Amino acid sequence: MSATAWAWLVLLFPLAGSILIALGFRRTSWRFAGIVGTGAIALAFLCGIVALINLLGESPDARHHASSLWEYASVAGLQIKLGIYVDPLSVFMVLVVTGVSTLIHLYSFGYMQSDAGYHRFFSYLNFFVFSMLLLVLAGNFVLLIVGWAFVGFASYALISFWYRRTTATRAGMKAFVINVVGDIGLVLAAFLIFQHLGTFEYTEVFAKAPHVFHANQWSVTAICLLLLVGAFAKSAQLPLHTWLPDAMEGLTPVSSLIHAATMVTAGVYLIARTHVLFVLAPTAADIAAFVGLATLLVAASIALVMTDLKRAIAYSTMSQIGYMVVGVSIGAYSAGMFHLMTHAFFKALLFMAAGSIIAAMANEQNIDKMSGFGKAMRFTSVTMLCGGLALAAFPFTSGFFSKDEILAYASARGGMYLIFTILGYFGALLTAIYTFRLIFRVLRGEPCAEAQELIDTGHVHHAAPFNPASGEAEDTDIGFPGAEHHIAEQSPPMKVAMGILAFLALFAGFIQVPGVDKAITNFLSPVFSDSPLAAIEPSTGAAWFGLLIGGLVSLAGIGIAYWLYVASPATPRRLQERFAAVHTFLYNKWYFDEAIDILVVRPALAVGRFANRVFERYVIDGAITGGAEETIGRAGAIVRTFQNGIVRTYGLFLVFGAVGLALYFLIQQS
Amino acid sequence: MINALLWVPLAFGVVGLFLPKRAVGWWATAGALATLVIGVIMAFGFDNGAAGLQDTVNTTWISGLGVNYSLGIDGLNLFLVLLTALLWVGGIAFAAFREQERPQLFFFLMLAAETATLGSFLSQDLLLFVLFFDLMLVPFYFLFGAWGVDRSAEGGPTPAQATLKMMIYTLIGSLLMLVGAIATAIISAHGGHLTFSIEAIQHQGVPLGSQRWIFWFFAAAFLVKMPAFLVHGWMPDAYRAAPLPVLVVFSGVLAKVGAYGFLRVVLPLFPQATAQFQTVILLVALASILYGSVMAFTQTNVRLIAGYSSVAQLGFITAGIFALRADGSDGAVLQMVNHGLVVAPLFIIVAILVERTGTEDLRSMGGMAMRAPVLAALFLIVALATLAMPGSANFIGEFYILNGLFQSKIVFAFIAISGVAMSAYYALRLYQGTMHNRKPDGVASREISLRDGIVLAPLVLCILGLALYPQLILHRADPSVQQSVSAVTGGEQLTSTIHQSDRQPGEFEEDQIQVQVIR
Amino acid sequence: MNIDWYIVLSALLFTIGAIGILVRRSPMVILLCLELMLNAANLALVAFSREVGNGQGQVFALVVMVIAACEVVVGLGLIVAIFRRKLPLDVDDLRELRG
Amino acid sequence: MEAVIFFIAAIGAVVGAIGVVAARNPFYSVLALISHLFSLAVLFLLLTSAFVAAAQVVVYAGAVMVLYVFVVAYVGSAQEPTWDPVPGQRLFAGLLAFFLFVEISAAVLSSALKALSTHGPDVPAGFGYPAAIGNLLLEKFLVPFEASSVLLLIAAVGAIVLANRKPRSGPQAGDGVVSSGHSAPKARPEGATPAPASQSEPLGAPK
Amino acid sequence: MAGEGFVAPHVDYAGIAPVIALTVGLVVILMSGVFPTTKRWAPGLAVLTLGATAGLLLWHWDDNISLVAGALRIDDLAISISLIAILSAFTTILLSVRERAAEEAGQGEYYALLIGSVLGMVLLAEAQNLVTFFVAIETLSIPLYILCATNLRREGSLESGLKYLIVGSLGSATLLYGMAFIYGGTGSTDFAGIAHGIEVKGMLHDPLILIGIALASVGLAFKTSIAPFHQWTPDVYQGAPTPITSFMAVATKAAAFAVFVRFFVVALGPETGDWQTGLAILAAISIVVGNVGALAQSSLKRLLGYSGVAQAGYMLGGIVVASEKGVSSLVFYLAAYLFMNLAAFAVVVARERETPFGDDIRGVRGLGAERPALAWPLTISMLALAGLPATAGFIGKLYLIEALVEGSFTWLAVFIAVGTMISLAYYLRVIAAMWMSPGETATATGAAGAPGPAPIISGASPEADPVDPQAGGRWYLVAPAVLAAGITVFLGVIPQPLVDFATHAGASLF
Repeated sequence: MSATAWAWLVLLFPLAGSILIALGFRRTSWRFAGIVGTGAIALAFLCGIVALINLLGESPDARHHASSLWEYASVAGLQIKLGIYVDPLSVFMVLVVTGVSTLIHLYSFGYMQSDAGYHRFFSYLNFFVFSMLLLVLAGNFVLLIVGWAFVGFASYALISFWYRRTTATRAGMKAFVINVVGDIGLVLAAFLIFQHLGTFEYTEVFAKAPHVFHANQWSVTAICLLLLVGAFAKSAQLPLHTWLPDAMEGLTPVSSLIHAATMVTAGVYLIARTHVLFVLAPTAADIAAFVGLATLLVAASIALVMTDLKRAIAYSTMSQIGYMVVGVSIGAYSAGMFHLMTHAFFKALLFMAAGSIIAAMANEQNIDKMSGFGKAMRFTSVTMLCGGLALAAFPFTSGFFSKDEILAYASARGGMYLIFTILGYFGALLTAIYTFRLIFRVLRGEPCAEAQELIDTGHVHHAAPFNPASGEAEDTDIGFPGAEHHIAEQSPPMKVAMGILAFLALFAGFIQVPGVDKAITNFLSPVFSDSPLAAIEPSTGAAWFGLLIGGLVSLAGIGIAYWLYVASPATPRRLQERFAAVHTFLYNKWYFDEAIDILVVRPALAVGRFANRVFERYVIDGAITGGAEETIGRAGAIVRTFQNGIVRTYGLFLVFGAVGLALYFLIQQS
Repeated sequence: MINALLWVPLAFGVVGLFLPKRAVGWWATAGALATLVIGVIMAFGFDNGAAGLQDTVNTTWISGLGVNYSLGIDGLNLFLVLLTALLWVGGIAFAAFREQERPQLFFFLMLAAETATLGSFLSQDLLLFVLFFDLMLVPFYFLFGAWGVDRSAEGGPTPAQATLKMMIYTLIGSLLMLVGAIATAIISAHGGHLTFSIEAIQHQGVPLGSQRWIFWFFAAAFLVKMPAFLVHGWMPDAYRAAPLPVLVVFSGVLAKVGAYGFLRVVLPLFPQATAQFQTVILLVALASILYGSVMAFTQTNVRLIAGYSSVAQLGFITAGIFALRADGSDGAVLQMVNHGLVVAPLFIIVAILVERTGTEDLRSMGGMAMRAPVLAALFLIVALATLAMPGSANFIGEFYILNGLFQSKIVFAFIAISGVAMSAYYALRLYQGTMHNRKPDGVASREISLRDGIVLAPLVLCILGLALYPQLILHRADPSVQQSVSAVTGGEQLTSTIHQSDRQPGEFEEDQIQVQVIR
Repeated sequence: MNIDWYIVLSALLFTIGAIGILVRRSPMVILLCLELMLNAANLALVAFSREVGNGQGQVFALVVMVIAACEVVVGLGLIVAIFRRKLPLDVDDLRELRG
Repeated sequence: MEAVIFFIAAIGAVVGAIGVVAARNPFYSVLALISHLFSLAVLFLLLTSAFVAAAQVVVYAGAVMVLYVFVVAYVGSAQEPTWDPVPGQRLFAGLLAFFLFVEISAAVLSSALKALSTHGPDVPAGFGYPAAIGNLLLEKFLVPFEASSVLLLIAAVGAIVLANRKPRSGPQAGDGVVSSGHSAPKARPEGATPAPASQSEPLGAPK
Repeated sequence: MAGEGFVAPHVDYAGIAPVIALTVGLVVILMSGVFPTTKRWAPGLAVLTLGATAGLLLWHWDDNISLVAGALRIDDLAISISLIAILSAFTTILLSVRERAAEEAGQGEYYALLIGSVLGMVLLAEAQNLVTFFVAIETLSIPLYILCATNLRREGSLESGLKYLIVGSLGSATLLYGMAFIYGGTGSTDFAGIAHGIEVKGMLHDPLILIGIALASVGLAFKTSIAPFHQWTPDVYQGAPTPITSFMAVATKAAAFAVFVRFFVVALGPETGDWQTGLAILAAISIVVGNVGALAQSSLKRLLGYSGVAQAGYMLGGIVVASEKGVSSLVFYLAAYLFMNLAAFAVVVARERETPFGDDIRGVRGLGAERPALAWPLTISMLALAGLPATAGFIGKLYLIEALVEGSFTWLAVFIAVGTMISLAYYLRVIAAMWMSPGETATATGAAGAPGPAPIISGASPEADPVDPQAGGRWYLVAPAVLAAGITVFLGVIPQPLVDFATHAGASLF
């Protein structure tokens, strides 16, 4: 069987799983759902491996195959096939996605046990994986858009999974609408591509583009910018990022899978996938890079002050994606993908740990209320530490290698791109600080009540279920947050998943060490070989120098964090009071939500209200309909007044008519 | 065959008048089913590649006036006919499951309406078309008026008032269209033999001067029917008055007749005028899209949300047709079917919701997904299709429409596509507002009954099926669409044309060199 | 005497008759005014028949006389009926039907 | 000579006409009409249509007018008030009539027809004499002639239908009161009691 | 010409047989009225007469001959119009069964007058010269003046009679005066002679003729109730006994239009260019006036009166274009109009007799549930009058509009369209009353006054109190209604026969 066949199977299993679980939700037990769900993804992962092996069996430049099932919609000169495109990049993504998903499914298997919506959850989750795979395997832009929208929908469905939480549904709506904006960007890009290249197929587009466009021609720039709209919306880059923090309303496994590991990195994949166009449109590429950089810093700065555990991690996700975007935009493709992978590992892990802790806190997410879990939950805290180290790019963890490779590339490209290196390191510093801020505040110190309860009784704390975002009491009909919560310590599946990920977070970096080996770069090189930028490569020395700086920065950051949150815990408060303005500014997330609310939402609603209350009533009903009625009615009244019942009046009109008619006849001739 | 398709419903309806109350519903359903079966059989017999009319009927009806009874099927109307047959089955079955007063009359009118609608889709004689176009309205007038909902309590109109408004509004257009049609025939005859056959008239051609005004007479009829912005005044009242089972077919099919009319009549017969007024109509379409969407997400009455969303959708369809490109019109045809397929279930669901909540106010609904997961799932699918979720056939429809618009009038495309974002908002708002959030007291959250499931499921299956293979429609519609459109564009091949400014990088460098030399 | 004199005269009489119908309210007088108008027409007919020199006009005039008589008879009959019915003999007061 | 007679007759006719319109009392109007008819007869003679003239005198001034006189005598000749309740009625009547007159005369005078400004062609002796008219009536105009006889019959029947009321419908005069409950107030001599007869009487049954 | 011995004209008795039949019938019915025993035969005799006449007319179908020294001409136009009149008269007889008016007038007289009017119509349809024309039109009108007044108990009836008489005579005087001028201008009273005279005497566009045309058209417009000469119509329609109203609504209009066509197209053919636009304007005016006038009416008869004005406006279009198609369309429309109206009036009569509301629209509230056999005919007739498809009304409008557009009077066609649109507002109101509102018979069994006093314009005066609570079920009321409605629909679906009929009629003029 060829690689494409396996790829089709990769697509098939999750879809089948999703449908199977959905249809069987009445008759089957939660265990069935969990097993089928996890199994399906695992199978998909295996198929991915096989596809990889198949691919590796071929010569590097022959490692791309397109395959299509049937003509999806092809008339009038458009041709849209239901086709996939298999090459190292897509296989790489497939492996990352399926791999991480498998583990997260495993985690959920334990974590979600007591949720009434168990079937629904796994069905959605499998559907998400399917969509994500569709996205990465799509062979043309239309199918890409389909996958793009599907993951959007899946994320919506899972964000508002507890659909009686008004906050959750609102967040879901927000995520969906912003993602649709992204889709629109892609659609327009597709139109523009079609206008110039007459096709939607990747292969043809990338083959033709260099011959059709010349560098920085407006059209190709426009295409890239429109693509970026899609990418930013999906990857929560400024200014379309506001949905991601709210998305933390969703369940923790979802946050870790969709909003950390996989979906949000789709933008990065898109840029990498269409790098041919971006090479033709350097301006667009630079814009992308700078946006990435901005996001990186802004998000990091916000993460410094977030008190909500999940939201803090979410902002760190944004910031990390910023790194990837920078990477793929400036040409460090493989580095970007590398970081994508490692980030998937450690960020998923962090969320899992957070989920475990939140469960222990009976659904409380405010870190101010947490402390001392180091003692209470050994396993969780260890894994969380691993994740934290990787995120903070502690030397020789996975994050350490991947992040610094991007920055090294930037410096190697030189010129303007040095900015990225410098600010990148600054971002790294912030990253280290906020990461360990979380770790110190949650794990160290005197155990809080919940932690204590856990230590003493070994039972997870229980509380009347309430919505952490709004504080309102929960509607328990839909189960979770329901009777019992599940923490890693007490749930083998969770443990396994987190363990594996912790290992990966620590050591996955070693597959790509400067001067030693560069598995990923080699594997992906056939994809990016056509890009002149791919040739640039920092010298091993430079790379190690970068790594050195990176290591120091990270250590410094951890040190600062230690000083702030362990050595002299009073300092942060003082700083807050000192820079109150800055703090509030950061605490309100740079007022992005408010800005969008004022600029977009309110105007739209105002227009709607105007149309509804004024236009419809006074113009449509009043002027048009009413006006006509009025006129005709008046005319009728006039006619009836002359119909006054007095016969002589009738005579008068008759004579009048006669006179008029005679006059007409006489004058029409003369 | 085609005659059977057209007259079977009416025949069943007439017989139904004399059946006992309890039986008539099933009898009517059987009639609709029979029609559907005939339609499907014809669809199988349909020759896909061909552009021309198939299994036509053509006999003189009124010799003195040159009116012929001529029917025919081609890519334009094949699927609209099927849609009609299908939705009527749905609507009638849905009604048959419920208690209707004076059922004999009710179902007779329903089936009569089906015949009229099918007639307007099938007729290939301009006058026959106008006739059926007007006739469609009559049964609905009675259905809305006599079985409708009285809104006078909430300060709204009584059914009689609402329907009167609807009739007058829609007949303004169609009466002018009658004049227009006759004028078309007479002018095109050039004093020769008078005929209303659309093909013949197209062949004879109409001078531009006459095209200009006749175009507007027809446009008036079609735009009101859709309804388009500024002439949609009848829609809110009518939709609120209408009994829901009837609204299922009404909103599902009737609006399409307008759009279909543009493709069938206006483009072929008045090509120059069409080209001339393209921008104006596009502006109207655009206004409909934006206005409809905006209204849809401020309404709180669930019927009106659906109603205004159709205004927006029809705006898209019109825009697609008046992109005057094959792809735009292909998309329009596809989208007509899609929209019918989503809006009909939408109204069935609305009906079910209203039964459970006893209100039509979105604000006092919610939280029903809990006890009614199946209903929620079906609704979710429908809602996603409504907002043209990529992967649904609606997406392909809008994709083609917008692509056509994009290639011909890029600015309009950019504005129009904003409607997509809004549709996402109002569709989800409708879904969440009913299925999600807290459940207010007094809302009976019951699972969909098996009977309603039987009605609803097939429609949803059709949506899914089309989502997997929209080519089914596009492929068959395309030849006929090409024909209609090429009448306007003068038959130039409508595949994509590479932008002029594109050129080989090589040339580009040469240019630069020359530039330098000049410097 | 030239024919047109007669015609103009008849026109004058015709219009006087018309005025009568429009300003009088007693049905009887209105009937009389109708007679005036018909006679004016007769005068015109006879004059024209003199002008064209064939008798048709005169015959017409005779027929008109008969018809005038009929109208009078019916009219008077109505008047009597109304009178019998104790309704006022004033056309302005007969205005139950209007609007 | 002819002119003189014409003018005298014309003036007589006009005066008579005005008399008809102007007289307050129907009785005088009738008299005025009679004089008017006579002067018309004279004019007819001038136009060499003896038979018409004769008929005019006999039928009209004779029979018809007598009928009038009877009716006027029967219903009594009430004085009509001088003011007109309908605003502007007289003004418009006058204006319109004037315009009509102007238009007609203008038409006549501006007509291209030569013969109008002549005495008309020379006509054979006996033109307009009974013989000629008779021939026309029985040849060319046979149908109108017969038809008008039928018409006379119809008129007679009509007069009977309207004027002669069977005694039984006497009390029903009362209905008028009920009927005009919503019409202009009128002089109603006999009382406002609706006749029960009118409700209960079975119709179509032979009386 | 004069003086020589009298030469009796050749009289083609076969040709004038219909006229003779009517005359004889008239006399016989009159006689029958004299004796109490024979009295109740009168309706039967009348039906007999009409039947015979119809038969004789049909016998002459397709032979166009002029009779009695060119005074008459029996051709398909005449025959078709006469048949319409006769059918209408026939229905009127059915509707008059148990009609109080007939009792008041005395059976014999009542039906004799009816037949007399029909006689006038037949003559009018066949008239070939001005004299016949005038006599015929009076023979038509005078009986109607009387018949309107025959319900002597109803003040409204007398009033309508007097009004009709006064305005009618004014109209015919004007008509006569116009004829005088036309005769003066052309020197002939024959239609053919007139046309000839206009050409040879070079009277084309001559003021004399034009003033004649103007005045004559006033008279004709009056009879066909074209605005602004329509004002008698609503009052008389409402005041007259309903069967008579139905007769006037259809037959009078038909006959008047017949002579209208003949006179203008044949006699004034040469002047076509002069009068076309003038008449078109009149048509437009009456379309507007009639339709807006009908809007706020609550008396059905009055409503139908106004709608009649509007419809007359539509039909005038057929004359305006002065083409064969125009005439055919006119005849078609008249025929269709016959059936639409008969259905409506039959129902009105029925309700008038069984409810206390007279012809007020409240009388048909909830009819759909109460008496479907009446509701359907009225519904169909309203839809047909509104020109909705699958009824003869639609085909009729189609026919007219086609004629108009061909005659390049498209603007008038547009007027018709707009007028029809307005007309929906009142036609559908009636339908809505029947199907979409609860019956009021229950609430108002007491008297008309029960739910507030009846509006003045409604004909609901207590004389119209229910004379026959079972009227809604009487065959002689239901049958005509159902039949007429059925035919209306039939002709809407299979109009071909009537189209052929009309084309013949049209062809006979050209």
